[in-house]
Amino acid sequence: MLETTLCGVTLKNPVIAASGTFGFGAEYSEFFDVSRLGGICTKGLTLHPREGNPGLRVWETPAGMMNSVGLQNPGIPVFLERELPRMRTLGTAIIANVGGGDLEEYVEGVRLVSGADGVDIIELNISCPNVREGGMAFGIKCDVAASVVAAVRPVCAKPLMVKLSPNAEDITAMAVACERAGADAVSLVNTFKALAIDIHTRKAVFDNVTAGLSGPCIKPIALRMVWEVANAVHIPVVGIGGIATWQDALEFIMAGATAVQVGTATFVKPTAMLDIVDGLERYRADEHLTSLATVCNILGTVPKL
Amino acid sequence: MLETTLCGVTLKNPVIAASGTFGFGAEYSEFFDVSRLGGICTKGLTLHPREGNPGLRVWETPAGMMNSVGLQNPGIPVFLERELPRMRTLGTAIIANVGGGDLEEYVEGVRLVSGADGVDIIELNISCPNVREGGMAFGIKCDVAASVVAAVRPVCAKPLMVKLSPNAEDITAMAVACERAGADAVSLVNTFKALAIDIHTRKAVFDNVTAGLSGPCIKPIALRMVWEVANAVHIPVVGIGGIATWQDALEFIMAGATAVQVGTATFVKPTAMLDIVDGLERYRADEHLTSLATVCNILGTVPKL
Amino acid sequence: MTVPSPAHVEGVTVLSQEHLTDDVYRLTVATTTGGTPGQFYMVRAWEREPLLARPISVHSVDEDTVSFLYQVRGRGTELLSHLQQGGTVALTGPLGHGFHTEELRGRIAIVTGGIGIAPMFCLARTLPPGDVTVIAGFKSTPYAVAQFTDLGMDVRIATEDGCDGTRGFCTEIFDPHIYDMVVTCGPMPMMARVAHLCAEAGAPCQASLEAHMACGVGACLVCSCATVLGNKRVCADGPVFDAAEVIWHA
Amino acid sequence: MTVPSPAHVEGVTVLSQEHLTDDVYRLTVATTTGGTPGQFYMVRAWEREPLLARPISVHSVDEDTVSFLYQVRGRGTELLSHLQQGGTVALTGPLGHGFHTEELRGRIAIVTGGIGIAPMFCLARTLPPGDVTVIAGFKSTPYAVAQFTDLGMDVRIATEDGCDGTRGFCTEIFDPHIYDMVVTCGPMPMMARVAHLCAEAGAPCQASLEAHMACGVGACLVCSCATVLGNKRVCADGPVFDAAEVIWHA
Ligand SMILES: Cc1cc2nc3c(=O)[nH]c(=O)nc-3n(C[C@H](O)[C@H](O)[C@H](O)COP(=O)(O)OP(=O)(O)OC[C@H]3O[C@@H](n4cnc5c(N)ncnc54)[C@H](O)[C@@H]3O)c2cc1C
Ligand SMILES: Cc1cc2nc3c(=O)[nH]c(=O)nc-3n(C[C@H](O)[C@H](O)[C@H](O)COP(=O)(O)OP(=O)(O)OC[C@H]3O[C@@H](n4cnc5c(N)ncnc54)[C@H](O)[C@@H]3O)c2cc1C
Ligand SMILES: Cc1cc2nc3c(=O)[nH]c(=O)nc-3n(C[C@H](O)[C@H](O)[C@H](O)COP(=O)(O)O)c2cc1C
Ligand SMILES: Cc1cc2nc3c(=O)[nH]c(=O)nc-3n(C[C@H](O)[C@H](O)[C@H](O)COP(=O)(O)O)c2cc1C
Ligand code: FES
Ligand code: FES
Repeated sequence: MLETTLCGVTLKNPVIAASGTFGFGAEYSEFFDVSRLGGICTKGLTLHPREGNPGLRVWETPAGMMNSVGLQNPGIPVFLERELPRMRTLGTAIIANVGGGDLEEYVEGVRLVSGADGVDIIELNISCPNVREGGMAFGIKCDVAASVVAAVRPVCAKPLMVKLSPNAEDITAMAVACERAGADAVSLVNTFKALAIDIHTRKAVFDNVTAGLSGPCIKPIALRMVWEVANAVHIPVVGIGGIATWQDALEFIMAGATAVQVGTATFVKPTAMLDIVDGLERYRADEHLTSLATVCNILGTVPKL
Repeated sequence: MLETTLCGVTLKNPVIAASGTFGFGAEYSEFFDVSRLGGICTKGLTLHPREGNPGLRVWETPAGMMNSVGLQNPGIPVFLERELPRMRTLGTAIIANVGGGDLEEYVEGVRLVSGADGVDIIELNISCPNVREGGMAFGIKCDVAASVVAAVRPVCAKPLMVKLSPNAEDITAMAVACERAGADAVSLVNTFKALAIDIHTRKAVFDNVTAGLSGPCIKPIALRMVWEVANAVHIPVVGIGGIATWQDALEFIMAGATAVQVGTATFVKPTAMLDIVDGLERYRADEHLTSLATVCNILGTVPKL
Repeated sequence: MTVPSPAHVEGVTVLSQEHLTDDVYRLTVATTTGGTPGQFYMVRAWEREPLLARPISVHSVDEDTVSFLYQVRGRGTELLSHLQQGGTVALTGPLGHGFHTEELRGRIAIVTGGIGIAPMFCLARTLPPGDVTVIAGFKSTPYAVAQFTDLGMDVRIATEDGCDGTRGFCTEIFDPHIYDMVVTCGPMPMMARVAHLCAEAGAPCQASLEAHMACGVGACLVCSCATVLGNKRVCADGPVFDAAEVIWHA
Repeated sequence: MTVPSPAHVEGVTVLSQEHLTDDVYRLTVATTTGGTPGQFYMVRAWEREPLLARPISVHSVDEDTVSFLYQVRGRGTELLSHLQQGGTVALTGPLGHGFHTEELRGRIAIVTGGIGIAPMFCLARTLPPGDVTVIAGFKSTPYAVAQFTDLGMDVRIATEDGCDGTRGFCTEIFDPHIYDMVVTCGPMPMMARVAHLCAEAGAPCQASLEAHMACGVGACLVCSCATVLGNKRVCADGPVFDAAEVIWHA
């Protein structure tokens, strides 16, 4: 059995669709039974609707892709009214990914979502690299991150998972700071800040110049960060970054992740997450494990450098 | 003409073999005319000889590889006696990459190399992620990095280029700190700290647990860092990270690099650097540029977030 | 026509690969997943690189085959062109909303630029041939136009190098005033021009847009295009849009 | 024998690909770059993934061909096995220092485990057949042994499943005392055992080591093995080492 408990919420299995790669769950429902997933993270939500970034929004890189979607979303009120009721029928845990341009938007956003029935966990996105107005700044400095977490904590009645940026100055210290500020879990990583230049036009490919890198290329770095963070905090860690196979997912679990999120791999193969669930279950059975918790965080602690 | 001046040293072209990927130049001389390169960085040198790391030393990842060589090298005295005279016959600029386990080893190492004829530039490696005793620690915190640079500066009669780690908390601030401390140039990036787990043995693939990630997978992130650093310092920047084609090299130049270093790509194709030199020269001619300086740093400055 | 429901299928067999001209190919695969005119598939003919599948329109559909007409543009389409009979592809689709065929009444112009002709054959087969004029522009040698003539349609050709038909752009031989309905597909600047001409002439126009895609199904928002109704997803809200709604950039 | 100088050549034509058994193949390519027994090439039969080329020993050499005998282990060797006549590979080599043939005098044992037999044919061709005993171990069905018998050599086989020859490991049918010189190639634990037996019996032993490689030419130091003389590069200082110098790990 792959059943996993994350912040008191029971997931059927530890495989969750990553924010921004699975819409609000409806699109991929046409392709497979999404109730077989451990959970779904919504596209990043903000209090006010946003149109996202202008210009080209995607660019391929070796074993990866860059995106500059920005936080395009209908705003939390519309989400709650139109999308959430539909999402609740999908038969899997719903994780609302909440972003913001400033502290107040975060607090108001979380307050609203927290009051809604049917959201199981709130994932606080302090790490979107594609929003000029602020998202990123929150994800870089420990104390800034901690201040957002501390500000939303009192208004958040739901389990609060903080999504960390690999662009943080010190992601381990940031995780610890978020834990102290009241986070119930951390998820990592969001996309890496990256650059692509069109040598013909002699300009950056993206209007925002930089964009967020995801996909298999980032996996080795993301895995290292998950391992370091898992060894520094006492709250659950959700591993994200380039997971494409059940073996990748298992590596994250062995590095200390309680659950994983899969993003880019779904674009490559819509049913990638089901393959991961099936592969993990096969592994568990073959290895005669009662649960994957047995192999979670088995590398041991981070050696002192 | 691709002639490039780096810290007062004239390079035939801006394409340099990256440290640790080209030995002391002899091996690849069997395959091509290495005098056609802009320069060669030596394997990382330390005052005392080192055996490097035990266990497996290489692992492939999507579009990349991880290495855990550590600073295996014969020690600076042996280098000066045996390798340098041979290197000087190669007909290209020689850049001595100097590492160290502690401040004294850095200072003594740089002093020795600096006194040697035939070394054109010293590249101070404060960023090797594979040395437990210290290398890495120097590459993470600005003030620590600046203190090494300040310590070696007085004993360094040669141009001093500081090689930065992408694992630095804030690579831009670090570059600025190194510039202030006396660096004549910065080169970036070294490898990313990464992790791979063997799910069968349930252990880290590498004895040191983490290892350094290089290759095409890191290019988008490295390019972003080069662009940010080039916009923050007034000294030349040498771009490194996943460069495999002349188009990649040109992207780094457009992002603000005066020259580039190529590492992993040489493993994939021994003559990759010649292809890059030829491609850049063709581009220059086709675009009727007198030099690539025309297209250097043309993205403009880093927008304030 | 009922919209077929999309699926992800791997190991779809290649029945034929025809090299039409220069860099244009027609690939036919064995699948019953079908598609309506203007819909597309995310196509993949490789294992790892490039990372993402490529959107290719349905060129022609039968009960148990789908054909694609495509032009080699970069690595993905080049790998497509290496496919041989008996090889396999992975397909996700059919995707998106195609042409609003119910609106296509009266005198119809199909205006295409280059490989923009790809989705039109499938569409043309649903139209009364006598009502349709195909105005197709190419850089040089035309391709895939005989099939429209075969249907009995009036085909006019413009080529940039003048090697066939009128020298110049297709928009130069297109008079929007004489049509009741226009459908177009081609490079964005060309479609912007067509949309502009149609707007001036008051002719309704349906345009099939291009965008770089990742998911192809509406989940990732990377393929957005600006419309007067806000950002729309080319893959899921389109690829066919009312040209008057699209905000055509310079 | 003069050591040929190495080169990097792309587009080397595949002359044949033979499927010997299970997962073992013999690939022959058209190249005049040659190689001495125990040398290897970095072989690449793909464009981007995997990133690195794979080291494969010279199995047999002619004036204008080189053959490789290889076993499919992972993605790289699997892609090698997809090659067909007329396909192409990129080769860097010949690389490394092969067997010290000048030392091979008297009664010689060639002790191999699995695909470790690959470099031995090339070596065997340089030895007086009557002096050589080949002791080859396999998991199951043996392969590539007939060629040694054809040379007139005494061949003894051990298989783990007992399907041919003696059941067990090749080291169990190898008596180091009756040979003047031993050469070995196979999995590291097996070679460690051979080295140990030879050391006890006082028989000199040359072992061809395996290591994960990146450059293959001695420049990157990722392929190091510990020896009593310090770390050595398997690719450039080896792959053949005096077994007594190697520090065999548990
Ligand atoms: C809905 C839809 C239907 C399409 N139908 C067809 C079709 O039937 N036949 C056909 O030949 N092509 C079609 N295209 C375009 C096709 O998807 C691109 O040519 C293809 O993705 C290029 O991939 P590549 O790897 O060969 O080139 P890349 O290496 O990815 O790019 C080569 C060049 O093409 C540009 N490009 C890449 N992707 C796109 C894109 N999606 N839109 C516009 N420019 C792009 C790049 O910027 C670059 O200039 C369609 C596109 C869309 C969105
Ligand atoms: C000098 C030298 C000569 C060789 N000659 C031959 C030969 O003639 N025929 C032949 O079949 N093989 C030979 N090998 C081994 C061959 O290089 C590996 O089997 C191959 O690199 C595996 O690549 P892969 O992509 O198929 O497998 P991977 O997916 O890379 O790995 C599959 C498995 O093989 C292991 N592996 C990978 N590379 C090596 C390696 N270099 N050494 C040991 N284990 C490895 C991995 O750890 C893994 O368990 C030689 C190796 C060396 C160093
Ligand atoms: C197109 C796209 C949009 C994304 N949007 C969001 C978002 O709105 N909020 C968020 O927290 N993460 C977002 N992400 C980041 C992913 O959730 C995930 O952290 C990242 O892609 C790394 O995982 P992967 O390599 O499996 O894709 C987005 C990623 C992609 C590719
Ligand atoms: C096998 C290997 C060994 C390396 N050794 C060193 C070293 O000794 N000193 C150093 O500064 N960088 C070292 N590097 C880092 C490279 O010089 C370079 O910064 C890095 O590989 C990124 O460039 P690339 O992606 O082109 O390989 C090493 C890299 C590799 C792959
Ligand atoms: S490509 Fe993902 S929404 Fe259109
Ligand atoms: S593989 Fe690079 S030194 Fe041996």
